[in-house]
Amino acid sequence: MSALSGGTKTAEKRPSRLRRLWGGFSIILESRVGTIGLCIIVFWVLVAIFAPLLAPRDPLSQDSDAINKGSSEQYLLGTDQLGRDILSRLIFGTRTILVLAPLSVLASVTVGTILGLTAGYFGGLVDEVVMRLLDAIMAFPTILLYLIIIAAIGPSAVNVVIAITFVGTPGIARLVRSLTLDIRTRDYIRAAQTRGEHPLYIMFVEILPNVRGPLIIDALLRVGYAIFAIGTLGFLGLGLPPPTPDWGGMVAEARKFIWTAPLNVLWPILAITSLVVGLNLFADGLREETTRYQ
Amino acid sequence: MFRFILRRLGFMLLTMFLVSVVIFLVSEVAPGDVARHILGQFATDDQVKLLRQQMGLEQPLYVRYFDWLVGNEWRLRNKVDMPLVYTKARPKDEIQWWAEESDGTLVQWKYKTSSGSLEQIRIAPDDSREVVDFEGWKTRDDGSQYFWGVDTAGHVVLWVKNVEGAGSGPAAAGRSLGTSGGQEYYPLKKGLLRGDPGISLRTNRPVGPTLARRLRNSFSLALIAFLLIMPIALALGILAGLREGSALDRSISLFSLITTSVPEFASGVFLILVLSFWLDLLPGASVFVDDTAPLQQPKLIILPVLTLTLAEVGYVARMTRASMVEVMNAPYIRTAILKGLPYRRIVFRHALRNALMAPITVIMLHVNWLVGGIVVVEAVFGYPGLGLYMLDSALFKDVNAIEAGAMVMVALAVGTQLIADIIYTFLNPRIRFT
Amino acid sequence: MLVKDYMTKHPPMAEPKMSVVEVQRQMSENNVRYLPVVGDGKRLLGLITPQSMLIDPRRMASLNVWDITRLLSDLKVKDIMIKIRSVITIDPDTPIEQAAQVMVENRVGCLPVVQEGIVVGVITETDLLDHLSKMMSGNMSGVRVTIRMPMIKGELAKLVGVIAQAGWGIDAMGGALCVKDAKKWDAVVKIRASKEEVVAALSAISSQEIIDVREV
Amino acid sequence: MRGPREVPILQIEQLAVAYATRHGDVAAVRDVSFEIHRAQTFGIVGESGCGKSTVAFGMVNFLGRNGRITGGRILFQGQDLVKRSELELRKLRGDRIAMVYQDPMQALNPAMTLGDQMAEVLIVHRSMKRSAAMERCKQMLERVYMPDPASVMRRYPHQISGGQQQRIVIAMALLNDPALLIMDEPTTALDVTVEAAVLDLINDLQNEFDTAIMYISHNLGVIARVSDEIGVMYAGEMVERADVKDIFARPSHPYTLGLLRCIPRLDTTKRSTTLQPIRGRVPSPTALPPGCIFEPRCPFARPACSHQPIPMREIQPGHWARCLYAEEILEHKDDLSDDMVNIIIGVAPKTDNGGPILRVKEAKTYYPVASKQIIGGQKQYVKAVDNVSMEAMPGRTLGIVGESGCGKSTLVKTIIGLEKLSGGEIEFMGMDISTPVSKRSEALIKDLQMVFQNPDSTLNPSFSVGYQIARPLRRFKTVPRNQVRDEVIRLLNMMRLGENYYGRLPRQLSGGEKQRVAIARAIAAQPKLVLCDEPVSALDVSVQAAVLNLLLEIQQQLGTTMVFIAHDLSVVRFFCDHLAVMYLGQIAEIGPAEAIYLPPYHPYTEALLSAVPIPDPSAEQKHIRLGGSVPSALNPPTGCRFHTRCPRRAMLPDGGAICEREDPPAQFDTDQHRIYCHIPLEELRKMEAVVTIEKEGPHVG
Repeated sequence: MSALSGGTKTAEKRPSRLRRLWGGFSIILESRVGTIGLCIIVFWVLVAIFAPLLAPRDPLSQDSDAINKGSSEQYLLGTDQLGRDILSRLIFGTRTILVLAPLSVLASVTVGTILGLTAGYFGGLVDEVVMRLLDAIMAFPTILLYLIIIAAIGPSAVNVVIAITFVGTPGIARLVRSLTLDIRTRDYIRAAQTRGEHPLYIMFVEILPNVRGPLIIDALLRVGYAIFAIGTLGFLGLGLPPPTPDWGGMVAEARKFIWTAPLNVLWPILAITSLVVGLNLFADGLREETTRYQ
Repeated sequence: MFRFILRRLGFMLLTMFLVSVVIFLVSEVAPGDVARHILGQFATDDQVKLLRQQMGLEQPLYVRYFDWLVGNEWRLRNKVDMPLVYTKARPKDEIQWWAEESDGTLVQWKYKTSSGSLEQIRIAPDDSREVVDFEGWKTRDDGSQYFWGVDTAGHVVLWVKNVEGAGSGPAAAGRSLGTSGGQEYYPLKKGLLRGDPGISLRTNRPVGPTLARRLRNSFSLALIAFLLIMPIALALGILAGLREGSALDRSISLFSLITTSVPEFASGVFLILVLSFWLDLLPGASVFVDDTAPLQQPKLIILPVLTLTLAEVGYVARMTRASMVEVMNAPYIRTAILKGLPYRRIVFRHALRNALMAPITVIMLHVNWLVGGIVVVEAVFGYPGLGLYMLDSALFKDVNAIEAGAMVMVALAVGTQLIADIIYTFLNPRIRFT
Repeated sequence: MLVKDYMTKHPPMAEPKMSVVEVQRQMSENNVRYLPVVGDGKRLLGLITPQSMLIDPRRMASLNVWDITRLLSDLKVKDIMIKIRSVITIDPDTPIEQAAQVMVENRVGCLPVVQEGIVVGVITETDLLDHLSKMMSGNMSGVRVTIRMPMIKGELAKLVGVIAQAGWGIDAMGGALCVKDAKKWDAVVKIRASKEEVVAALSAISSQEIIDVREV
Repeated sequence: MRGPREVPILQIEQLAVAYATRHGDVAAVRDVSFEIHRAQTFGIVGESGCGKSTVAFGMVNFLGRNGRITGGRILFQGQDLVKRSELELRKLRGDRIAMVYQDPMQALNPAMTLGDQMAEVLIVHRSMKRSAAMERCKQMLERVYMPDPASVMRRYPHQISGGQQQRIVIAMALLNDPALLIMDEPTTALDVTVEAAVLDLINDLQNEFDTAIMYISHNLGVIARVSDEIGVMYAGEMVERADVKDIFARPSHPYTLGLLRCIPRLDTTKRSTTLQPIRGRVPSPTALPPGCIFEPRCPFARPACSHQPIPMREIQPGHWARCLYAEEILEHKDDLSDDMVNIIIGVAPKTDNGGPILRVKEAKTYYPVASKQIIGGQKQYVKAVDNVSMEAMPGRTLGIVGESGCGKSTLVKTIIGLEKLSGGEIEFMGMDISTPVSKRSEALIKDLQMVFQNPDSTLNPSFSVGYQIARPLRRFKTVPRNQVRDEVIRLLNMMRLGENYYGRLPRQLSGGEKQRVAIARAIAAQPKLVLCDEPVSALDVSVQAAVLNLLLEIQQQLGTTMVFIAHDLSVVRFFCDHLAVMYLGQIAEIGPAEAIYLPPYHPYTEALLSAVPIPDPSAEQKHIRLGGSVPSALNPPTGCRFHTRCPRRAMLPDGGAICEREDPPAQFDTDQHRIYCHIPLEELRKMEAVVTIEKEGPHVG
């Protein structure tokens, strides 16, 4: 019980919403790891936003006499097997990734939270049923699940999001359920119950805000996994239908021509890795700060 | 304890049943038609229809599922009113469906398109084989003659005398349409629960044997990777956890962070690029000449194992480190320090056991991921494992293969979860399962 | 009346690697004259006594003042302590008078109290003297009478009988063979009563003679 | 008991400890000096956050990664520990210096048998063989009165009770016969009867082993019972140090005086005295006042106090204080501090108008427990509350007291509707409330509210104080929409919290402030009955007094009836009009507060009263200790549930065989005072009082 914990801050007026947001950010900026992660993410987001300006060429235009060429001043990173400029495909590829991944994570977070809250709060039969359902999905190797879903509903952007949501939901539901089980025993929940509050109010007004912290950190990691999934599906030919620029697909195609144009495969790999590393660093920084902040 | 295992096994069967139903439904809903897939774009519609009938796809869904699960030869027996048997007629023959006469001779029928009549293939118990014209037509009340029999392709077929069948079409994948001419076809199955997962729609050969071989390959790959990953990851995690905050800890954390951030296919391709293309040390793809390939040429396995290890070590190491850090700050470690115990004794006798509790259970769960994760690695290296088999079947919508594979995977997954829980009870004296 | 009741438990201790200068400062600061030297787990290795602090000049290489200070400053406890084999120790369960006997015979001022090689305390002259004064309730006031009686059974009973009849309590009692006359036995008794009454009561016993009476 | 003036085991001179944080070094402990001699106990008392644990851990230099000793000397048996190397310190720890902490459950390794953990100390320090070490441990366990030591050594920590765990930890500490034993709140987590037994054990172990003990606690009663000399710490500094009798008879530092005044005592009731809380808050170590650290909260403060830091000075031989006007403090230590003058509460009980507001008849709350057999096997029940009957009079306070596991919290949860009632019935204002809260009518819910124990979890961390108090107002529409904010501010002022608390988040409040907000939230809807489930037991003593006075004020102004749950008998004595003593789900004794504290007693009440530590060494107290531990509520003992531990069974013919057979009848001492015991009432009346009730004493009135 070090003396530190005893002291209480002098009670000042509660900061306005903006300052509180900045306060949140300032915590993250204090952890080196978190800042690096944030910078990488911001870099890729900017690339996605300004893609049309940055990309030297239309990602889909094919230049028949520059197939699998190495880097030249015309095509900075060289061309792929259909003569398309790799750099611009990479730049536009960020759009697909940075739209689909967060979207699917958002979807699985919403579904997962609802499931987790109901299972955690009501317990008993509801909890058992939901858990068994989630276990069944979790029991399935993730890749196989993707295969079956995509095979069933065909490859398309929407279906990829649906597949990733379907796979991501159990993890989030489990996390939310365990947090709810813990919060449910707290006195302020009992106080709400003694006021006869409606269970839905208790779940979504009293419990949900306290679940946010760990949920955000986990969501960040899941965006990383979602990027993996999009890449892997692309790689297995189940992802987005060609010609949409997609990093996973680029790796798959470039692999076939590894002998003639080895570097083509390198760029998408570096792109994916850097983005996911950024996300993980940011999540780690956030987790370190929140634990020390309590 | 026993009661707990019973409950978990019950749960496993339930999950497998659930999954099998889901797969059947999903493949039913899926666009695209398997028969069309097999025959390609050039087959005429009625040829496709005939093939669908031959594969039994015309039957309603629940019948097909039921056949797949339990088999249908006991039901179709009364059509042929002879016992149907799934055996090897002669020792070196392939396993086929036969009707068995009372004296043990195995009988099959064949439709001769030229004469529109049936001939019978008879194999007596003394293994003598003869082909005889068959005249046992039955007549219906409207005068037409029909006969229910077993054809050479394992169907129960209704032949009608002098009525032209749907004709033949291009043979595809070992399936000759020539023996058609039957009006109704029912493919014979023994059913999963009685050991026969059915015929692969893609290769038209029983799923069982190929699945077993592929499983063995995948299993050996997963096992080697597992035996490689766990010790390294645990050691790294513990080292980082003990030296929390030191340079060693930061470098290990960074390494594991990077390796977990690289998707398997990316790291796989990257390794091919570096090791086999630039440095030319290892074969790019692991092409198996024959079944025993992995043992003779270990070089084939090195790259896939390395990819799997890279992807997995980081994750387990980070988790072990977190658990180790948490344990090292626990109050009972403080007691151990204040009891004046030497550092080594504190780490090995007090900290390790508690620290490994969490990772051990998650590692077992990872066996499940390992089996799934291999799909990608196998795809990258063309390694003929269960994963690749599942991938191809899924792409080809080969229901029987996907079902069989899924059953194995689910059994493996739930099995490992069960083992994980049992290990946990031994490690953690506080948990006693009711 | 065992050693373990009167010994000093948890005495200050020294370690072999400590410097003599440091130990000397502590002994003077806390006016402690004996320091058992212990290794790990309070295992007895030696004893430091006032004599062991007197360093024999012959051991000095030269009497040059700088050499002496240098030598003294890096002199370690293990160089000057009495080694374990020549240290006399005692078991906590021995009666206290036996401890006194051992001290007198070996002319030592301190006995480390050791159980299975582990130091559990130390007993020194001061402890014994403290015990003696308590035996004779030195710190309590009252009449102190010394009576000499022949070495015959029943004499002491007579003395105690008289005191009991008078209704007095005996605060302390000690006895020893008379130094001058082997056949006689001296008893010292402390009673809380007036001096005259005591003298009157005790002089009534014919065979016994009051050697000394005083108010304490 | 102390030998002649010789080397003290431990001598601390101007110890200073600091923690390196992001905002630079924070001095957690400054200028602490004291001595401990052989076989002597030095008690350090102080509220949470005053640095007493830092001093304890400073001894063995276990200050975590960012803590270090920045000044002063620690002489252990004459040698300074501050300069010792980590290896030398490691050899001392566990051999010559041993430590025991607050939560025994945490201090034992969950995955190792108790025997291994104990023997380890001997194996490492004495390099004993395992068998010899195990034998030594068994003897030590017998020494600490542990039943069946052999089997206990084979068990795991979670398989034994809290009291037994603490005995194991103490035995483990004494295995190597250490010269110094540091105990950091060893009995705080234990029940009062178990605590009393452990404190006795510590005393007689000290006599045998002559160990010097540094005893740390926030409970003045425990310190008074166990220590020879006391040091009072406040915000990182030792403000007073003296012999135990001296400090209670002549407290000469305002903070010590304040502490003594705000503790309810067994021998005083709310009619005869008032609790005087210390105003203000403990300063945070990063923002210390310039002069005397207690100056901002000191009723006797004078300008000179805030100029420069005050040194410790010896006002009498052996009595040190850190105050310029210590001598003056002594004279008028009895008169009231100014801001308390206007609230002489001593409320006279109102006349009983009408029947009880709450009536509980043979209430039963059972928890089903899965039976061990695989299939079938009759359902087993934990009989948490078994056949309890009681009433609460309007405008008065009914106290329910008992040790952990006696079912008092379950009873309250059943009344409020969070737990299902398995039998009997409960009436509130004439209406039946045996149904769970979700099925009760709005009106009933509005009139029955609850205050919870743990201040940290009673408020939702994500909402502002204002919102949480306003919620019941909006929910029950007690105030029209537009006046909600004014009503909340009125409630805040009533709780002596300013208007600027409206926007604050719970994490910016201290424990006491959080509890006041919780009370404001509970009374917002003007309920008729408020159930308080140990509202003050998690708070520091000075804050506790403020909250108790607040509750009394509310009862006086709003006339709300209260049911007050607690395990601390002196708090309940101070606060309640009627009192029920519960044991293992049943009521042992119920009646007006005065009747409970005077004979005739139920034997359990007697044992409870004799175990309560009184913060005054001169108070005489009967010495009754209960053997064994609380039986499980799964299969409670037959007949009278207390017969397995009752010290008074000898008073009955044939050794109280009847106690095992029949349930004890209710014997009526007066129409309101019932005792459930087989011992005839006349015998019970003959017992002398456990505590001599001082009429005058150092307190006013």
